[in-house]
Amino acid sequence: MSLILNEEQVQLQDSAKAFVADNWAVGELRKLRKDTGKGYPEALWRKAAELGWLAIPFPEEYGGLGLGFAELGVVLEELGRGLVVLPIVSSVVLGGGALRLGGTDAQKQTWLPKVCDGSAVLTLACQETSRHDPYAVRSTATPAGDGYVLKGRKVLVPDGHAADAVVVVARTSGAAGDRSGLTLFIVEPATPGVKVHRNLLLDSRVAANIDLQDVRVGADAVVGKVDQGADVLDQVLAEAAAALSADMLGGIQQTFDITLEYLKVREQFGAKIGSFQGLKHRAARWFCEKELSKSIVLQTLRALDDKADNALQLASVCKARLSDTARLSGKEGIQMHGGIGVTDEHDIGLYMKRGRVSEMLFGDAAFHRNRFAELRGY
Amino acid sequence: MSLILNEEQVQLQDSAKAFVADNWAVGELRKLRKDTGKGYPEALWRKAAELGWLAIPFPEEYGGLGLGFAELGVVLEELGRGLVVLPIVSSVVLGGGALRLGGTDAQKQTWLPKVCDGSAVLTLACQETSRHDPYAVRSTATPAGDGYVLKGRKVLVPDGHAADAVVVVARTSGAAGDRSGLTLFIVEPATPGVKVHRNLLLDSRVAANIDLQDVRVGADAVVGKVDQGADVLDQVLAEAAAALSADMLGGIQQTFDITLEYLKVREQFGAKIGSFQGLKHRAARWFCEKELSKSIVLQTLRALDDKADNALQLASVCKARLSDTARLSGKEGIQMHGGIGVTDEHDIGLYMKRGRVSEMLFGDAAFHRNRFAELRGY
Amino acid sequence: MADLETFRAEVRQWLGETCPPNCQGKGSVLPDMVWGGRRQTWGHPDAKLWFDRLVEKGYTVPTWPKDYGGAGLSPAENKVLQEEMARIGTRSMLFNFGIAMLAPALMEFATEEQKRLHLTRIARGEIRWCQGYSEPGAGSDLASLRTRAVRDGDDYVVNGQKIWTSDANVSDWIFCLVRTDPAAPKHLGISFLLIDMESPGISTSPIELISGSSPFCQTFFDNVRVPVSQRVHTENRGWDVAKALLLHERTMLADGGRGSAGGSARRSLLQVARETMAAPEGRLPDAATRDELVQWEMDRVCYEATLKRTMDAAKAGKGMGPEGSMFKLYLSEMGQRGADLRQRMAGHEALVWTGDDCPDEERQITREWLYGKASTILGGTSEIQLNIISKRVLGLPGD
Amino acid sequence: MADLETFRAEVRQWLGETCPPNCQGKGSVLPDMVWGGRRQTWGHPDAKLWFDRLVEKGYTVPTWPKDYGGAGLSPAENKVLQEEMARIGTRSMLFNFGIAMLAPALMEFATEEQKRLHLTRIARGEIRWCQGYSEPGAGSDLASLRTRAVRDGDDYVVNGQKIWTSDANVSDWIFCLVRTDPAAPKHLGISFLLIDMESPGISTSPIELISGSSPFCQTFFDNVRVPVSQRVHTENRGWDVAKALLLHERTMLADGGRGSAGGSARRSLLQVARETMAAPEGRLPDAATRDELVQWEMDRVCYEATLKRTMDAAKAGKGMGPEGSMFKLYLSEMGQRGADLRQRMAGHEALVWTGDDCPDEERQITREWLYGKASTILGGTSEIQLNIISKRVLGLPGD
Repeated sequence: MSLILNEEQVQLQDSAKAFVADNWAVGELRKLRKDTGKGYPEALWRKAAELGWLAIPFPEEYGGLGLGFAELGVVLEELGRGLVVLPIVSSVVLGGGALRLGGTDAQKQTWLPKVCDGSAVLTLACQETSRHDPYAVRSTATPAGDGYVLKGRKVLVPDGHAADAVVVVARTSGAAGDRSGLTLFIVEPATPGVKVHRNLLLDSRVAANIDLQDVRVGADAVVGKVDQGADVLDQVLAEAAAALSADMLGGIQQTFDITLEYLKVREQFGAKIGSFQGLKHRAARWFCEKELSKSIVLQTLRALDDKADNALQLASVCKARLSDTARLSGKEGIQMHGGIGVTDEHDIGLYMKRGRVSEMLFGDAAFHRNRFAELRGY
Repeated sequence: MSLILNEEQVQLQDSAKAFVADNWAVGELRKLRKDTGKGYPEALWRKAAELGWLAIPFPEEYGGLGLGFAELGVVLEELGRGLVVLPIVSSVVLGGGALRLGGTDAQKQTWLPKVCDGSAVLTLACQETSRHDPYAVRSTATPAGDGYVLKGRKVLVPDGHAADAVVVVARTSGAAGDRSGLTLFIVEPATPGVKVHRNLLLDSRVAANIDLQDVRVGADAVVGKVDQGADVLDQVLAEAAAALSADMLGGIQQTFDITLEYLKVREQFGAKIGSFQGLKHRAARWFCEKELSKSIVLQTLRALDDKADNALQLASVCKARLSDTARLSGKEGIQMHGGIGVTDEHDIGLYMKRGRVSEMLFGDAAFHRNRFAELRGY
Repeated sequence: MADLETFRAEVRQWLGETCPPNCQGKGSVLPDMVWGGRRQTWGHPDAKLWFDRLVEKGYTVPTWPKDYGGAGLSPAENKVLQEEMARIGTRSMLFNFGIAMLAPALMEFATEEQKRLHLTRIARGEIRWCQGYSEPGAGSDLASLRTRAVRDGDDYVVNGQKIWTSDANVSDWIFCLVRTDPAAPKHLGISFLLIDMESPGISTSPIELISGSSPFCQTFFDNVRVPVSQRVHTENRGWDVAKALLLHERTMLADGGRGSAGGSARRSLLQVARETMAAPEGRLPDAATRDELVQWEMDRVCYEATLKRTMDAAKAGKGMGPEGSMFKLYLSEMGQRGADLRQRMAGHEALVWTGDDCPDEERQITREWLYGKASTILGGTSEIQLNIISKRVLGLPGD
Repeated sequence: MADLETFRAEVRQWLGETCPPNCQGKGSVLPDMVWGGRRQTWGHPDAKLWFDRLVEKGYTVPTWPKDYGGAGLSPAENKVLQEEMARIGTRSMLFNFGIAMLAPALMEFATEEQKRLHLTRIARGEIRWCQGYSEPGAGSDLASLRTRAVRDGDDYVVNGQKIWTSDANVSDWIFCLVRTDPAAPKHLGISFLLIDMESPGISTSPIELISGSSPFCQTFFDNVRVPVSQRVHTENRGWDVAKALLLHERTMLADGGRGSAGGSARRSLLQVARETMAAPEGRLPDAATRDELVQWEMDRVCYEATLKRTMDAAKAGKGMGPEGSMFKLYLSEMGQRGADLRQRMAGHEALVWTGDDCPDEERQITREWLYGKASTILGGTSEIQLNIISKRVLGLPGD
């Protein structure tokens, strides 16, 4: 595999850049704070669907384009660079990904064409603990009649308030922390007993907490194998970590570019502040981290596409690195801007906030360092 | 307690500074590499004894001065600043300390006056694992007749080759890793079955590995209580960590001073290199770390003297901080010197080497961070 | 000593006679702090009554001279006063920028007439002051400020804009650096003015931060007339006053910083860790976070030891000079790291900005984390502190 | 393509006919590397025989023109040659400073006569070159060098001192930067000379490092006469040559660095961790060290991905420019961190310098850790790399 973009990918990148330039300004984000609906611009969602982006990683038989994460990453990077808010990771990677990997043909037929054309939004409800810990599931699914009864509480479900269906991780056996005993169910929010709490996150994206109070689902709601949901879950979360990393990479690059420009124009003490060696050396180190981040995103996306043996390891390296670099970028971006950087008026703070939320989603650096060591057997 | 030196301590500091200036040059260290004897300058040892330094922390009834670690620290800091090699920590703090804290009156009468006047050198043999881990003791002491038989292997015993007696930690019950079940014994190297291997360390201090092959000792060799040796051991190791930290502080300060001077005289690109902001900012941050290190050494030494409740916690904070700062100092000292810094001809490398050995002795930063959390109950 | 004991008896008697019982002990009606000024309000009339009695005795600023509204106490007497007030659980609540920063500068640089007027009004809590230093184009390089003051008869006419003026919208007066000689080298054309915020032509506008609304304002000057008698120190030598003031600011930030380093937060970092890791006792299960917590706690121990050492040295007669920069630098960065760790540990709840399902405390954690981003920038950036340390403490040559 | 297959057949035939069987496959008699030069020795006469045959065909430097001792192969042909040699497990062993650094500079700057002479001798392994750049007073600021070359008839007379000349004591010739015009601005008074180390007046002295003896030397010039014909490029324009050469050096360091990043050490960091923690399997018990190991392994994955990305970009026609500095910077620092972690993990045995009770491998770990301290200094300090990145890659203004 090659770690540079091929011709088709460069075209896709150009098209994504144009999409952002023509349809969005970072300032739109401030308006979303007052939105009480879906929390993303629905007109843009339709345009993204028209461009085929939501169909990228799905097989053609379900309305997909049969492309891969390398391509999806190109799009997500540009959207992240512009801080565009769209539920692509939620619907295409999390919910849609779980069905693609584990769904029955009927489930796929029902949902994937709608995911691909944007007429439905899916997502995944996994987290229950304070921080991401995918096997720490206490929500239960108890057999009842020819189906199951779900009970429990899910938190930080990305775009959970806007989803037409949610893939829920519940425990059919074992105890919290066990990898085995997990089962995935696809649940529509209209099902009696499902209660969705909408929360605006600090970066103006939206997530939901979801209460499951004796929610009855049929046996046909099971996605993948009973008790072995972790097989699908591990893969979906690795794909989500890599996809989100592409979004983070865009944000990091834009933060760097904005700041570098500021260093070249802002004057203090009669000189451009970018001429002070203290800031210069920090900018150079930040540049190196950004370049390393870019490389690992490109490599991980391609390893997932190639189904490489070490893809899960790479996904952890990738998310850990991007989380660290996002934190560094948020910190340096604001610090190098000085006072203006901490005002709401300036965009740099918006980038830091998006980076922060992404840092915590699907496992922060500490989580992925530990997971990497476990995957490596130490 | 006050964290500045009182009048007597200032006098002691002056006298220690004069001692180093009159009797020692850093270059002497290079000669010690070829020494095959005690590994330290015996004439200096006698002078240190004459000045009363070896008697500082012992009660007057055993020939001591009845002073504390605050005073001993003043001396050790100056010796560390000059890279003087003398077995003060080994004899006064480790071996002598174990007897002071846990010895019978007979043991104290036998050894402490000799420790105080320098006619005997003691030490402590604790470590068995690759890195410091004081409860990980597998060496055994088995009751036999009215005494014990010792079996095992001790490593990195400071000045173990020059010691007249060694306080040995052995296991009388429990398993490696247990805090209980440890017992301390005082053993003379001439005892049959004791085999001492002399190792020159990378900083030209000397430590020994000691094999104990069925070494028979009497019941009167027990120091402190059987099975409860950890009570004495914890305290001795905390005192040793703090005392060594004082030595490290001296080395850190001298490394900083030498480097600061170099920044002020070395020219490159037509300017003093100390005028480059990249180096300036690093020097300023290093200065802060040095100041914090100094404060925690002063506080810890006084907390030990005051028998403060949190003295063991502070000792861990102290050794962790000094280990980190020593590493930083070694790194920045050499890097800021450039090429000359990596030559054996320049003293800066000798400081880095001493700092490195001290970093690893009695627990490195990682060890003490973990220990601090354990002492704090988390 | 006998004198002190007499003084103690007097104080005790006075307190017994004048301090209302509901201004003593737990559950007293006293506010935490009195900022003073025309807008001061009182939760309970007895609090005001007690404050007025303190003012009358000069006990809001006990060590200031009587001529300037103080009580002229020696440090030893003041210690007795504080002990006696503490004994019955009462206090002299006044605290503001006027006392902490402007007053020391006035003591050093103002005319006798200015001192009598302004120090007395500060002591009596009549005036709340704010500080007009930074400008949009003059942040770290404060001396490049461009707010102009042009002499016109007995007045200066001031035009320009200040930024980061804390509480400008609720303050009565502002102390300001203005440029009086644009032709001089930048440090030598600045004057220090005291300006009534009710002067025609002044307006303020609050600044919205990344953490939400804030005490900071922009302050605009549009042909504001300021009598020359309100200039402190020589014309064009205002930078001398500014330097003294900045030193007080850093000392104050270093001194009072325990709060921002996380100490005053409702739950300690360890408590947050225990709750969010669902580990009420024993070893914390997340090893990396545990290690980070240890490092933070250790840093704080070392920082506080350094603060104590400096205070001990000060007691022994060595004042704090440019090392103040070290405290400002270290404290603000440690505070940021603590806030960052806290917010990360708090997890999903601390990612929520608004929502029906989010505890207030977690939202507070996030706002503190964001607000803390300003701590390494305002009051002199970390880079400026590093410059000061390397130049003034280490004696390294200029660029 | 047909041509290439013809060429492959020829090569295969030639190898079959000329390469001694004991110079093929595992356990061959070939040395790892041939540095060349007058002092070259051969473990086995067949190795020398095979080397001579390679030289004869120009296969020590296959892509160089035939006129300069190469075989004039295209890159595609060279790939075939390398594949065919790899197939039978043999190689063209020559590697040295002459090939890697001097030759590209000669190709660009030397006269035809100089190229024919010196490139051919490099290609034939007859001359081992060392590099005379740094001086005690000219490290990072290389252009401030003071070694003087004064014109005297057809010679220069050279006086001065070079430092960090690797292997000067075993090399045949040295390429040197010398000052020919002390009055000119510092970059414009330097010339580039080729000097025979056997010239009267040259002496060398090895440098002892903190890690012990080293390949580095000081080299002294005492009235050394160098014919003007041995100057490369215009007088006083030697800095052009030096710049080109430094770029090659950084590229080479970035390229070949896997070793110093810890990859070539006998045991991986994980193996050292397992052994020293007595944890042959399962989770490593020391959480902090485990976390440090993870971070190092992750950094290395990211570094290698970046190297691969750059190589992929180069293949697509984008050469490596000043980003080479990023690789030098990152690799040297990562190598140091790895060596530091390794030495700490190795524990007490790695603290021993000499003793009857200390395994060789641990002593090696310590020496590598110490030697690694030079990696962020020699070949351009990390600070210089940061300057280059900020200036040439980021376009930030000069000081």
